[in-house]
Amino acid sequence: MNNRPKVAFYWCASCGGCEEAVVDLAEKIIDVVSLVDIVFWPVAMDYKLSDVEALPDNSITVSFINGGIRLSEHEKVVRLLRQKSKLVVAYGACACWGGIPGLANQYSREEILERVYLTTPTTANPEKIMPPQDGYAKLGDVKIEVPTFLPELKPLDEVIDVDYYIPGCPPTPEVTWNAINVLLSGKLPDKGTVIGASNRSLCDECPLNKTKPENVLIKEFKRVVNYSPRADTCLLAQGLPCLGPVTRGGCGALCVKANMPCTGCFGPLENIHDYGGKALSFLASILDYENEEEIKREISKLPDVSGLIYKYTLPKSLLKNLLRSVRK
Amino acid sequence: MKATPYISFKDINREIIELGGKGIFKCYQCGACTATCAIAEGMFISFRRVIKYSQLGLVDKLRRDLVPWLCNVHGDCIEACPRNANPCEILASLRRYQSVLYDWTGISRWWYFSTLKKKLLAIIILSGISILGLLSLFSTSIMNYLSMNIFVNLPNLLPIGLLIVLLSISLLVSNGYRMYKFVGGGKEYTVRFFDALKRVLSFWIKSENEAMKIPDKRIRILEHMFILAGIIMYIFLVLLYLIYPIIYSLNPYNYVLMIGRYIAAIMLVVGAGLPFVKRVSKSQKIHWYYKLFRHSTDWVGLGFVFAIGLTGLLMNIFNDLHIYSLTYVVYVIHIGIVFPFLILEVPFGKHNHWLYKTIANYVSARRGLIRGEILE
Amino acid sequence: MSTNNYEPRIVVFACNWCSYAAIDLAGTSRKLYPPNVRVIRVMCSGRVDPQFVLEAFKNGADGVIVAGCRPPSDCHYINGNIKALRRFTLFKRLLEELGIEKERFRLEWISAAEADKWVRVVNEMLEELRRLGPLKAEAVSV
Amino acid sequence: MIQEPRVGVFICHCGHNIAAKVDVKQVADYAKTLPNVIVSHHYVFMCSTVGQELIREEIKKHNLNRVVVAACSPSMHEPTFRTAIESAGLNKYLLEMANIREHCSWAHSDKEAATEKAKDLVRMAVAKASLLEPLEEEEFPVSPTVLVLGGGVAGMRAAIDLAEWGFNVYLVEKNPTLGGRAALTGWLTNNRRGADVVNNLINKIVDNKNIHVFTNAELVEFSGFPGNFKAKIKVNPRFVNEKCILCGECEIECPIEVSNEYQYGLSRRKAIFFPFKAAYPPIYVIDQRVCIKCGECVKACQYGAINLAEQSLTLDLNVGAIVIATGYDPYHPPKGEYAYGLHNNIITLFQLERLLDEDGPTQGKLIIGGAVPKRIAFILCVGSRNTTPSSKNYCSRMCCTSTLINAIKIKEKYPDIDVYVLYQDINTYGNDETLYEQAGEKLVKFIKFEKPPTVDISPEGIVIDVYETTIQEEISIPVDALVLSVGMVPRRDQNELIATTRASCGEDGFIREVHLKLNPVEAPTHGIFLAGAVTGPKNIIESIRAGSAAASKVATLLSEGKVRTEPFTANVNEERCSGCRICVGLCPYKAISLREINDRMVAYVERALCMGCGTCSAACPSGAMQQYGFKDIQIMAQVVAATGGGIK
Amino acid sequence: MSKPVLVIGGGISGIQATIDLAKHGVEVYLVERNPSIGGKMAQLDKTFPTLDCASCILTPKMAEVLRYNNIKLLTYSEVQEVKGNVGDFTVKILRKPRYVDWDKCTGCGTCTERCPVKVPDEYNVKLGQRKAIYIEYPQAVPRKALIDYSHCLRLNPPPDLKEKAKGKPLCGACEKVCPTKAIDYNQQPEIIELNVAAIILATGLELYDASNIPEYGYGKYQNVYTNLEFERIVSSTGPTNGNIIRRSDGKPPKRIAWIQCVGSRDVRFNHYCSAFCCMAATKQAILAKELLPEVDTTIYYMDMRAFGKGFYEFYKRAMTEFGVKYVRGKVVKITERQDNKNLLLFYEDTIHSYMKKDEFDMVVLSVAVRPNRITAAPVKTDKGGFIQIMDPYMDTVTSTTEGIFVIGGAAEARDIPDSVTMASSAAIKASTIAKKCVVEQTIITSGERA
Repeated sequence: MNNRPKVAFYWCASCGGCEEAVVDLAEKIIDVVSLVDIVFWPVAMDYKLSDVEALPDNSITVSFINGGIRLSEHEKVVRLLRQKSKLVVAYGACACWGGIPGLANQYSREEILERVYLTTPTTANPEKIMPPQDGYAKLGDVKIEVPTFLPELKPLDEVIDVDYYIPGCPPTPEVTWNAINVLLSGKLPDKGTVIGASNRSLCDECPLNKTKPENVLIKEFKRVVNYSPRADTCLLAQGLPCLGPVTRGGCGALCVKANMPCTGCFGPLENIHDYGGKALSFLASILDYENEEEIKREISKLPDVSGLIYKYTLPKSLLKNLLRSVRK
Repeated sequence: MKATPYISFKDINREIIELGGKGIFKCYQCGACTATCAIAEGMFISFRRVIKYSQLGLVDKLRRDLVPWLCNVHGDCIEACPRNANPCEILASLRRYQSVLYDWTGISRWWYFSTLKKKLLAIIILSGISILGLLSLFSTSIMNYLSMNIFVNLPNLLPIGLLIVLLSISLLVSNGYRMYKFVGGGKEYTVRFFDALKRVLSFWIKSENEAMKIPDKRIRILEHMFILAGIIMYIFLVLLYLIYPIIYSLNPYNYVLMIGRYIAAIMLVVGAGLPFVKRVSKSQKIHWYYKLFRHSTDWVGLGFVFAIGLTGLLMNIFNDLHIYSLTYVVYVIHIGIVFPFLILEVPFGKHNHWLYKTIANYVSARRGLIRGEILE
Repeated sequence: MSTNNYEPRIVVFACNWCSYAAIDLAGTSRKLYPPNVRVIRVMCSGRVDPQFVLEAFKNGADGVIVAGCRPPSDCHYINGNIKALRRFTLFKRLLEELGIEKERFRLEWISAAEADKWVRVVNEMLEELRRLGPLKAEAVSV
Repeated sequence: MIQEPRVGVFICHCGHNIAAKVDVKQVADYAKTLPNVIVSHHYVFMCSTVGQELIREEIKKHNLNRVVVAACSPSMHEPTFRTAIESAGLNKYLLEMANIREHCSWAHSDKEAATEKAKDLVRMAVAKASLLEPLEEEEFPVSPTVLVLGGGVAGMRAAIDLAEWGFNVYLVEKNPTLGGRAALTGWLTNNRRGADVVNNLINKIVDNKNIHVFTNAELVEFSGFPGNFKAKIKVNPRFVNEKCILCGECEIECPIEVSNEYQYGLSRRKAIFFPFKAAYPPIYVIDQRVCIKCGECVKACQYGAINLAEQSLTLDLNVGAIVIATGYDPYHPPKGEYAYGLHNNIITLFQLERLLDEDGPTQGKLIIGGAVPKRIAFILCVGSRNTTPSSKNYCSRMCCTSTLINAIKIKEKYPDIDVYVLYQDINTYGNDETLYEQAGEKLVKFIKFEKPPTVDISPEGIVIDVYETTIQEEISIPVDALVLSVGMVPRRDQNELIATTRASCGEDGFIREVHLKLNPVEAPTHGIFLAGAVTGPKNIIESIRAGSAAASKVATLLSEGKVRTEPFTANVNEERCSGCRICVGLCPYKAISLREINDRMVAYVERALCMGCGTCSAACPSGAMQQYGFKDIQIMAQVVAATGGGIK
Repeated sequence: MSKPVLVIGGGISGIQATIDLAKHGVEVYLVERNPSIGGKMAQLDKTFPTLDCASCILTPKMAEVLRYNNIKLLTYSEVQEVKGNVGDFTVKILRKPRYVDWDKCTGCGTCTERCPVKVPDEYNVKLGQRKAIYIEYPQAVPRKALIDYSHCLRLNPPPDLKEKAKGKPLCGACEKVCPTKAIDYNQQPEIIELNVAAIILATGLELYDASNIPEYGYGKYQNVYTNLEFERIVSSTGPTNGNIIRRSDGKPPKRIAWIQCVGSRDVRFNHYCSAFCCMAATKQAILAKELLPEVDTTIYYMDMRAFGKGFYEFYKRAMTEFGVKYVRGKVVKITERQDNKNLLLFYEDTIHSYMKKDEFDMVVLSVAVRPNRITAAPVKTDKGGFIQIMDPYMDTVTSTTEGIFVIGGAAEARDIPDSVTMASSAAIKASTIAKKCVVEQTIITSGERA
């Protein structure tokens, strides 16, 4: 076996975007491939779990795991990878804070299954067939092991010990590249830091930052669906709920460049205890009204407040033990 | 109930002040006078409230109130009053004002508001009338008696004398009846007649005994006792003399009666004389009670008693010394004093308090104002 | 009516100039109220960051009160209370969406003289919290 | 970084106050078990010299670097304990107080629960104390000028004392003349007249050059911090200048006639008028609310003193402190209360004072409803002591005294008038008791009521029905004139004052002072002082005295020439700030601006302007802005300790 | 250096004036007759209407007095003589001997434990006891011990012991045990002369002697107290450390009465009203209710004078919340029942107009107040001894002599808020004069830092 560092990739409750993000490295992927020896990459290579089990412990230099833990199988695999690899990196928003799938934690498991298999308009399931929850499906008389649906989606670091985090939905190629360089540079930053991205908020690198007026105060919340923002001034100043100020920089303001307000996929900065709480605080503060009725009227224009401010970080919210998924 | 009609004319205040109640406006209603008073300790009454009536000029309340007559002039309240309003004097002035109110004839009003000179003038006139009347009616017989140097009852003096006594008493009783009506006698009675009498007597005896324990009060009570006893004996002796004159010469009664006559006279002289002297003298030793303001009617009241006593005494002395001419002269003067005493003093002057005090005590006793615990 | 000896815990963020002074006044005038409240003093209700309220709920608080000076002109810092009004009106919307009973969070204007209002608010909230029962989040150690 | 915290906990019994309901010993023992706590004590009076000495010794003995004092409210003794630990060499902001008196022992009856709460409060204080950092106060030079708001006796006295001490004083009065309510007061104790008292003070002001008087002027804007306040004064036009020699020609010509508020409506005045004899400045004034600018007065004035086109002007002053002496309003009984307003012989005490004053509408003669009344009654406590639905729940302190003064004055001038005073309690306190005695000598009649009297108007005049409690009788008193002795209520325009100066009002509606006894003339906001009846009913002597007291407190603030501000300002972690500018728009004091640091725009806090409210740090999206003394981690620690989470 | 100001009297108004002057940057001498400053307020437990504890207000101010180095404290000293006029007063101050060197004494109190002599102590109004060598009270400022000459066996041995000892000095227990050897038996009184710009008289008030009114039986009946005595009984630092017990049998009373206007508003004693005793009695009734919930409290008054800020609500609260009963009527006489030493109060209940006798276990007399003593300063006083104010309507604090100010109880009976306000108003006037004196001439100062 060659002595190149072994790398593993795995995806749990993920949309696959992070897997593509690795590929997105385009020509750089070749340098990467030449440097490392990918031992496990289910989406791209036909490795079997047994291959990983065969590896000695801590033999994988770094495993990049993306996606939140939703199924019992995810849990099993990530625990295995933890056992087998020296460094585990939570790759992408879902692994770091639960991501968009994490929003499901507002609902209990029964509500989700019922919604998905029964009540969605396009579903016709008169016999109400539901996926078995006892871990085994019957195909004729053969029992097949089927992963169970966990009560809530957990971010990676609530299941296994995670060394580094790479933010982004998905992480941009530069971020991934920076992260890989940091990992391979030998000088590893202390455990738990977010690598590859900036340690200041998005506004720092956002081209529209300097177009902000003297006082950032908005008269109404606008929504992308019914307002096409001007490209020359800061989207937040125009009233769109852009979460740039509270989100970590490093993505090069891709969304804003595409005239879309930032939704916070790079997650909170270092000493923020609750991303949603902070986002809510700054968004509400700049609403330029004095009495409660007007404030309520403006706020009613936001259809889904929790979705807006906790789009990627609901499972990491301080209220995580109080969400319906847990309480019911 | 609707507010009682209230006629506050400032002359009511002026009148009460003139009668000696200059402290009524100093009072700030603290109740110290009632609290220290032995009488108030025994009865459910308030002196403070009646002072307030006088301050506000509530005439109908003053007319109806019997509290001023229950005061036995112990004088404790004078020391207790934080504003030196001298409640004792105020109550004295209210007694004077009430007797003016009770009197239907209006003579009381004149009597209380006239100056001392006018009063003396009236007395002299009356005594002059009585002497002239006496001499003219009985001029001849007096000369005879003078000559026969025996002290004999003038036969037809009795009817006139009785007539005058009756007149004086009827005037007094009429005002007394008006007081009884004003005070609402007969109404709100809760205690039976005999119980009331028993209560009044035992309460009086108890409170007076209490007062007797204090030296300077004892003197004043004794003085008043002397006058009271003197007058009662005097009346008894006169009536006896008028009704059954012989007794005076019957042995052994005549000695008893002679001694009685002397005692009565001396009692009147001493009882009225002592306070009179004390009030007049300027020396510091005299107890402050005698230094209090005294209305002209008080001086006259005391003067009458003293004069009657003195003339009575001299009469007896001269009679027993058988200097009959002097006896008769003094006798005529004596009658000259008794006549205005009966006509003016008894019904209208200070001495009407015999009747008014008794009525007041009786009514309040009947109303159960005397406290039970006092009587055990 | 509620679980037997369950004692709800209320965390209060009180602004120094008005609400804290009102709570002091409740003390000086001996207005007794149940001891379930724990008061944290901040210079202005505008200083209260929604994260603090979330932290309080996470650590087992059954109810949270943010108390400030009465708008429009009581605030010692001109409009600190208005900022609090904006933040916590949006915050109430968030609690509603996450299924946390709205009685568990109150934003109250209590001026320095309104000791009675303070006592009333505490008693009202306690009664509601006793009805609702605990917030089902065991206190998590840091 | 914060050095290793060594916390000392000191618990106060406060005599009974805390020890009665909180087991201080148990709390002290519990405190020892808390992390970072090195030593914990309890003593009967921590705020006494002995208590403070104990703290100093323990700091030196165990070289403590944090102190927690569990005692009364920080508003009472935080300054005391700060100076105590400072004198032991510790930075005075490394102190955290736990309020176990007002918030605990005084508010809860059950001792066991109160002790538990006290423990929690101590745990919270220790949690925050462990994260406290040493802070330095900022020193600023002080401007030696003082703004005195309100030209009544209190304001004038404060201005005189301040000027004599050496300050430059701006005396701003809303009305066209100095003197305030005292000038309209008639007779006072030992036979003084309100107008004379005001006159003496005015003379002192006139010949003191450091006092600049602005009448017809009001404060419109007020900002800044103690020692460096910015005040914007709007001086409304007087339309008459110094050339006026008070000849009064203009007044004759003026067609507009309105009720004269300087005689409380007893007489009328023209649009152009001179308030009263002793008014200062001695110049006529045009009441712009009613003047129709017809120009008759201009024609009538040979001295060219009237200029109808005069504009209002505004002044921007930089003052070190402000003394609010805006006084009070007399209670105005609503129509029908004691039949007020239904019969013109029913007047208020203030109107009676005008009648008895020689400057008054009737030159001192007691003419009410056209004649000298034969019988006049005073009803006390009108508007006070909850006697009527719209009255206040306090005693207005001065109405008894001035009622008796006027009753005696009436009896002196008109001996045969019957004077009745209907009262609940005659509050002639202190040496004024002699008034009650004199009233007695002057044959004034006192009628005590518990249930307020009823006044009804009958054809033959005013009849007062009252249940006299000391004689337990319902009596009715027919009178020719009735005086309602009205009390003092907060000024109608007090809300504007509160809006501009950030003062706050107490339960009785008057402006609230810090503490009735600790400092009765200072407002909770530093640099703002309160003199006279603005903080509550006072008589003229007490108002004058409060004026001097306020002057003294101003001198204690400004005498050193510099002032230290509280260090709880916001500060930016420039490394983390992304220049997102959210904070700039939120700061009410415009204390935040952006500045360039190695080609990045980063927020900057101007410490002099920052008043320390913390709004910006709560909104700062990247957590870069933190408020000294109230950092996120410090408050979070308190939250955790408060909920029993974390350290049990 | 500006010329100093002299404040005579270390009560709450004297202390407040001193602190204000110090903050004005003026040098201040504070002379106090007792060993410690604090005055009457130090003896109070709580103050109305906020029921703050008195020492919570007073002790921090006393501590502040020690902190300014331009304040020179001269306690246990009396002003002998005052001469001169405004801007240039020469004052002679007699520093009474303490027989303890106050620089060495640390106030540790070991000497007080050893001293054999027990004496009724003035701080607790003779209800408690102190030793011959004593510290006035725990929170005293300066917290120093001193020997009471008249009772010390060593300094002034009683005749019988004296010849028994035949010239040998007696006792000396305190000297043996003092850790810092601070005892100095032959300390002599010293006269200090000061030249000051202005003088502030804050000599304060004292209680009128209630035994002058024999009807109340103060001094004769055991369970009759003055309001200051009751305050000490209620205070947690008092002789009975806070539990209310009767002097006769040591048991808590079931019924307590307060009698107002004892010696006040009375032409026979003092014409004036003492201003604060109505509210002080209400406060004490509330304190009694707090300490003994089921005690029955009644206040006999004539006019309930609740005139100050927050007073009327306090009075109403006492009535409604604490159930304090108020009876309008002046108690005129008290007699003592022999069996249970209870007291019978004779009064007329003026609301029902008849005389009553109520029985109480304990009676507190709200005694009138008189000025503390006749001042040595050349000022006119009224017949009651109060220092007259030149013109109350001009500057309200100047006495009849210019440059001499009078504040607090020395001018008129008044409560603490008014005294504190008056103290500040005198401070500004005094410091104005002091500042003007800088130019004129240099000054000689002496007296050490306490």
